[in-house]
Amino acid sequence: MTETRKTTYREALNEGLREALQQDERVFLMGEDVGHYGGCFAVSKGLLEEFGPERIRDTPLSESTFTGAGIGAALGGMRPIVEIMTVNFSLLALDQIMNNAATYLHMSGGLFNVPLVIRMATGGGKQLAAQHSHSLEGWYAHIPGIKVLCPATMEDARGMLWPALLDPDPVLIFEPAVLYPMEGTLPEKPTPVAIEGAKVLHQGKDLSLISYGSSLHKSLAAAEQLAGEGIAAEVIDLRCLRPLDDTTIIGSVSKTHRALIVDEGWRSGSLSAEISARIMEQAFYQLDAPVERVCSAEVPMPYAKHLEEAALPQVETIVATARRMLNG
Amino acid sequence: MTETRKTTYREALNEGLREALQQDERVFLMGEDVGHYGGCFAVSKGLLEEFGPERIRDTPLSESTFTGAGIGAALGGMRPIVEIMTVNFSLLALDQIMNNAATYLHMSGGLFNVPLVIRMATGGGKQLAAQHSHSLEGWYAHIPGIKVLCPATMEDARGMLWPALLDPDPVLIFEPAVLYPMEGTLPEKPTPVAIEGAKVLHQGKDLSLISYGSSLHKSLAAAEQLAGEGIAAEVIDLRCLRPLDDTTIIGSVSKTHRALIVDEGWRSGSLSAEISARIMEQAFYQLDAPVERVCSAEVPMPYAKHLEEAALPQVETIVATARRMLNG
Amino acid sequence: MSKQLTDLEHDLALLRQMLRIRRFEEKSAELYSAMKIRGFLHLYIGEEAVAVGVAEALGAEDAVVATYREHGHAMVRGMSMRAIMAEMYGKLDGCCRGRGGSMHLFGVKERLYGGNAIVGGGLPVAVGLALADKLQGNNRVTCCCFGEGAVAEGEFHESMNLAALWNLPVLFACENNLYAMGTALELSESVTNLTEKTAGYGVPSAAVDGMDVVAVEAAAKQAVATIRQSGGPYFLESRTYRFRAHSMFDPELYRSKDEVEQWKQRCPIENLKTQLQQQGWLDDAKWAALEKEVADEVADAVAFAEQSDWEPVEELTRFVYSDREG
Amino acid sequence: MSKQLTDLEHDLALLRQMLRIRRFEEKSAELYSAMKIRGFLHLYIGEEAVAVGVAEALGAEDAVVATYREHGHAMVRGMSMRAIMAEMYGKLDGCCRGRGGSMHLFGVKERLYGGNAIVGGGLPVAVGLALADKLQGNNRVTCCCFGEGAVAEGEFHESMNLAALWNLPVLFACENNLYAMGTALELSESVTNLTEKTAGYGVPSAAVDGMDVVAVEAAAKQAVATIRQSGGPYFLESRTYRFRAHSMFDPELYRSKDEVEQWKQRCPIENLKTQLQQQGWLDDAKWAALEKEVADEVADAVAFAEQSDWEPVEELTRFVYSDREG
Ligand SMILES: Cc1ncc(C[n+]2csc(CCOP(=O)(O)OP(=O)(O)O)c2C)c(N)n1
Ligand SMILES: Cc1ncc(C[n+]2csc(CCOP(=O)(O)OP(=O)(O)O)c2C)c(N)n1
Ligand SMILES: [Mg+2]
Ligand SMILES: [Mg+2]
Repeated sequence: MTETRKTTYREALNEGLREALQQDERVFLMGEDVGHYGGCFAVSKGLLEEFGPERIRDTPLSESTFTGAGIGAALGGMRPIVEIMTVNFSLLALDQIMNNAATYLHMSGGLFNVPLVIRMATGGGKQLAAQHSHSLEGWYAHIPGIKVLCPATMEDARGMLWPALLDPDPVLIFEPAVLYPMEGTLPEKPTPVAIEGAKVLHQGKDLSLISYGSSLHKSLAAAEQLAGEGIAAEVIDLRCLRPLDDTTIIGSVSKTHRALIVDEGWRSGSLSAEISARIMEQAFYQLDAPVERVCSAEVPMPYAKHLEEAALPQVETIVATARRMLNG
Repeated sequence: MTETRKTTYREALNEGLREALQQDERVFLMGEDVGHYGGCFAVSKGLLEEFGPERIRDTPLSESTFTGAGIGAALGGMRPIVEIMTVNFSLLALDQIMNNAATYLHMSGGLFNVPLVIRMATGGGKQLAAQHSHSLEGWYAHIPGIKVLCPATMEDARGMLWPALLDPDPVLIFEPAVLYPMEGTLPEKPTPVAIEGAKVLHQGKDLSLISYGSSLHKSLAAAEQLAGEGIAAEVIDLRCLRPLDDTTIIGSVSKTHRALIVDEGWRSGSLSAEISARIMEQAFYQLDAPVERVCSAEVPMPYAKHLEEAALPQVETIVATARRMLNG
Repeated sequence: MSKQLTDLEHDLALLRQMLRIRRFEEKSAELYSAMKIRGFLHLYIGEEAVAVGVAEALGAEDAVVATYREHGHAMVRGMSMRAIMAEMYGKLDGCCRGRGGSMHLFGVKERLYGGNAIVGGGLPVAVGLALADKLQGNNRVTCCCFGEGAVAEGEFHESMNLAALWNLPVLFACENNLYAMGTALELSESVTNLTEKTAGYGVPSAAVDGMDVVAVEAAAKQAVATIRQSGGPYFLESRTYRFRAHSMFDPELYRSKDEVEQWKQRCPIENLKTQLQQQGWLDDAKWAALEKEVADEVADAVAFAEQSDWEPVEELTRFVYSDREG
Repeated sequence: MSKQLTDLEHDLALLRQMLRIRRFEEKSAELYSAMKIRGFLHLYIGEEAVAVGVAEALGAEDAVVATYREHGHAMVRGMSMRAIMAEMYGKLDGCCRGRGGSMHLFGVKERLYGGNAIVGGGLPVAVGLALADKLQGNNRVTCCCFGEGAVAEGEFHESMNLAALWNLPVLFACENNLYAMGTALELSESVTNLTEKTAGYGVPSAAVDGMDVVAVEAAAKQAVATIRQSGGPYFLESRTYRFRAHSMFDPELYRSKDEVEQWKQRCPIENLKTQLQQQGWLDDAKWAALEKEVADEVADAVAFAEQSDWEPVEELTRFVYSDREG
């Protein structure tokens, strides 16, 4: 058996960064407060001391330009990791991400690929209100030319960065901010992780709970509760939001004949809609009931705790919806 | 009978602008080249001469700031119309649109609404390649706090602006660039137009073609072709992409039992996914076949004509898909 | 030269305002630890002279756009401690019904347009408010407060240019506290003298000791007078320092305790207090009375916030769109 | 002072390059009307001295990031007319297999990183290329060409600051042709002397007559020498003019025919040609031979483009992601 040890999601990310910086001289990290501050959410803590200011670069507050500089540095032979503090600020860099990073390879007819990794914190649950709490990773998954990852487990938190850096094309990694303090175990030795494919984390025959990120943990909790009621839910961690793993999704739904998607994005136009549409297209005749969705309320996130909780997907809502789907 | 006259989609928009500027002193237009150039796509032609440089304001190339200035001017009592030349450039202003325009009312607990209208050209079909051809209106429709319109007819081109200006909240109007030269007729006297609700433009019992913008015209052409084959397609113009008109959509699908959504957005995560998901949720038991989608290929738009055509929804694809849906 | 009586009374008023901010925020920090306040909480402690001084140059008709570090700005605009504290509690009687929290204070009669938590995000909005005034013939000023970190954002550049190009009455009030979170000014700007930034836009500028409220007031009045006369923008840099961490999650690895201590010697409240004492205008009793008054006001605000109701959950999606027609 | 033989031969080479661009673009305009080329087509006619002069200062190892008005830049970097023309035809033998078109020319051996059609969008990319060089210890320069309209974009400001702050070898080559589409410089910048913009970043700058290729070359060489010595950025403004419309859809309402005519008097090609003629270095026969050579090259490029194949439609979604591993 492999040795394991206790750690946190935050430390797992930190380890992933450290390993990448050790393994490849071309790798460097840049973003706001990644260095002297110790990382906005302490993810990059200690790296400045270990790798120095050339490779751990504090940037000015210039999201568009340091993201674009990441693109340029990638074109120039480096393997940059650009950190954008929070997904809301990435809107300032969206021109560079969509109009440049995602299009260079295609516009140039295959001449110039952009091996860039962009990481950012995402999601609500910390009472940070309407300018710091959105879950836009599913929205980003609309853009061809980029890949979109969302690690929800310790293994993925540590392991996804390296293959993302090996990928010849831009990869966006979204880290749900509420998961940073999450505790768990990791094998002592890093095990390779793929950056494609969903994973079935919990088997079940009655209903597929399809989820990712922080909602995954709510789905797992819901599955446990449902198990107590005699309902066997299968829980899928999407992991990779673009491209989506249709095989795993459709395979599960073909077995359970019922699907509930849990997605922290605002409901309309969220990733959950795409998954529902794909199930419609690929497994319509397998369904015993319409696919349903538990998403965030369509509201810029309110600050007050009770309102924020009401806005976000919660275990009770997942359980109640699943129960209704089976019994009703 | 009301008098009608021939005009173009472009002129209809121009008329709508002129009428709004005449009716309300607080209305002004600002954006790149709206004045001296005569409007990038000639939509604002002649307005500078008529209303002067205070109300027809050429801006520097500063998308983020002139959009944000529109927000501020709206807060300050004006009724600004901000023109962003092309949807791709709006990415530079997305921070202002999502983090400010869409959130002010909520963050302030209802104190400050933002009566702002933002117009922009959208879509492919003009061989403008990967940085000028995207159809992001469906993507924008994900954002709570804004309304999203897409006029596809002469009436809407002329009529949607005024109610959008009367709306207390930010309204985004997307103008498919390929439609500017489209010819049609308009009643001499402007008739009031609502900025909510979809419209059934063509009745049919066999299949619902749900569409908007430039794809609407392709859907209408497809319906005509299908009629020749004995298939009666109902064609819906969504008109308003946020909020969506579930009643009309579900009503039609409940009648036809089959739905095909035609949407120029990139397939994954497009508005078509949301519509499919809603039909799944609200009309699953009415469906005789899975809902299908004809969308753009997931590719940054190529320049070459044959490739661009292959990337965009086309009448033949709509017809073929509809046919397949009906014949098995 | 001995000051006039009215001047000294005025100084006392400034001192009082600064003390109100200080004590209110000290209490807020406590309440954060007690988990009554959550989310991000950014304290203005050490920087009070800036908001207080600048506010003196503005009238009730003028507008203010501030950042997430804006409790002080809300107060000097006349917002009650009650409304702010209740907001930070997330309560219905908060200025934004609990939807905004510490980073998003808004007020209609205060003409406070946020509380904006996107660095630089308030600059274009301020330009637009000034544009509205210009188009409507209002003789008003819009004051945009922002940290020196925001100077690196593209929106700073675009906003300076647009305000200058269109000659709009914006007071760009830069609060240079030397750090943007943990990033020192030298790590974010190639030219660290910020007043040199404005030549490229033709915008007049000045820098002032942001630890001296009287100096800030004078500089701000000068700035606003220039704006009212020219109709155009002005850039005022107040050189200041935050005594506390950036927010409640900051281990402060990026600066030395010594540096912080040295700046604390320049505490705007202590300094003005000492001056007034030396001039014989403030004795211990008067000071104690002032402290008492402020402490009472803070206590009252806390009590108010404690008692206030929560917005019913059913109202969650209210204020996504307006209830009424425009 | 009479010039050296080599200088004159060099001038002749410059003239030839400018003529190649001119004739190529004249043909392109024709082909646009003939609907062989579609989309947006932005001609560089009138501005040839800028790209040609700047290119002389760069080596093959240096990189260039250009805009949508970049046929000339591609040519001076050594891209064949064939590859460019085929690209504008949308053909497989185009430099980007027909996927980019006129606005998106790329070349690996030319180190041409676009052809960027987002105004200002290439600036951060250029900064990043220079950063890569610095981190890898390469002694290379990245030249970013952009119009004066881009100066208003936030990315200009951010990029200037970052390049200066990190001391990166970027040549900011501003092509000031006085208009951004139909927006005159006075309508877009509060300070129209663009070299004054750079003081706020501590970036050295110079302006040069962009209608004089020899002057541009000298200024660019000076700029690049400064960059190679300091390791840091430089801002060079070339004052020029486009003789044609902004694109093929421009009624040119925003400027007078007179103004255009006056600038045409300063045609960089005519002027150098006249000079060389006066100096006795260019006779009619030589000029005719040059014209013929260029005309042949253009005709060859058109023939090549005509004959080239189309990318099979089945390849539509290729190059959205790489075929290979990184
Ligand atoms: C666009 C954006 N990027 C990053 C952040 C995260 N952030 C919040 S405050 C801050 C520092 C800002 O510093 P400064 O402008 O100097 O203001 P100060 O906090 O010192 O008052 C940062 C980086 C943000 N809120 N918005
Ligand atoms: C961000 C962005 N906004 C607007 C446009 C539309 N546009 C294309 S070229 C142009 C004018 C740019 O002028 P300038 O930078 O001076 O370059 P020039 O065309 O004169 O060479 C505009 C507004 C664009 N391509 N990108
Ligand atoms: Mg600061
Ligand atoms: Mg120009």
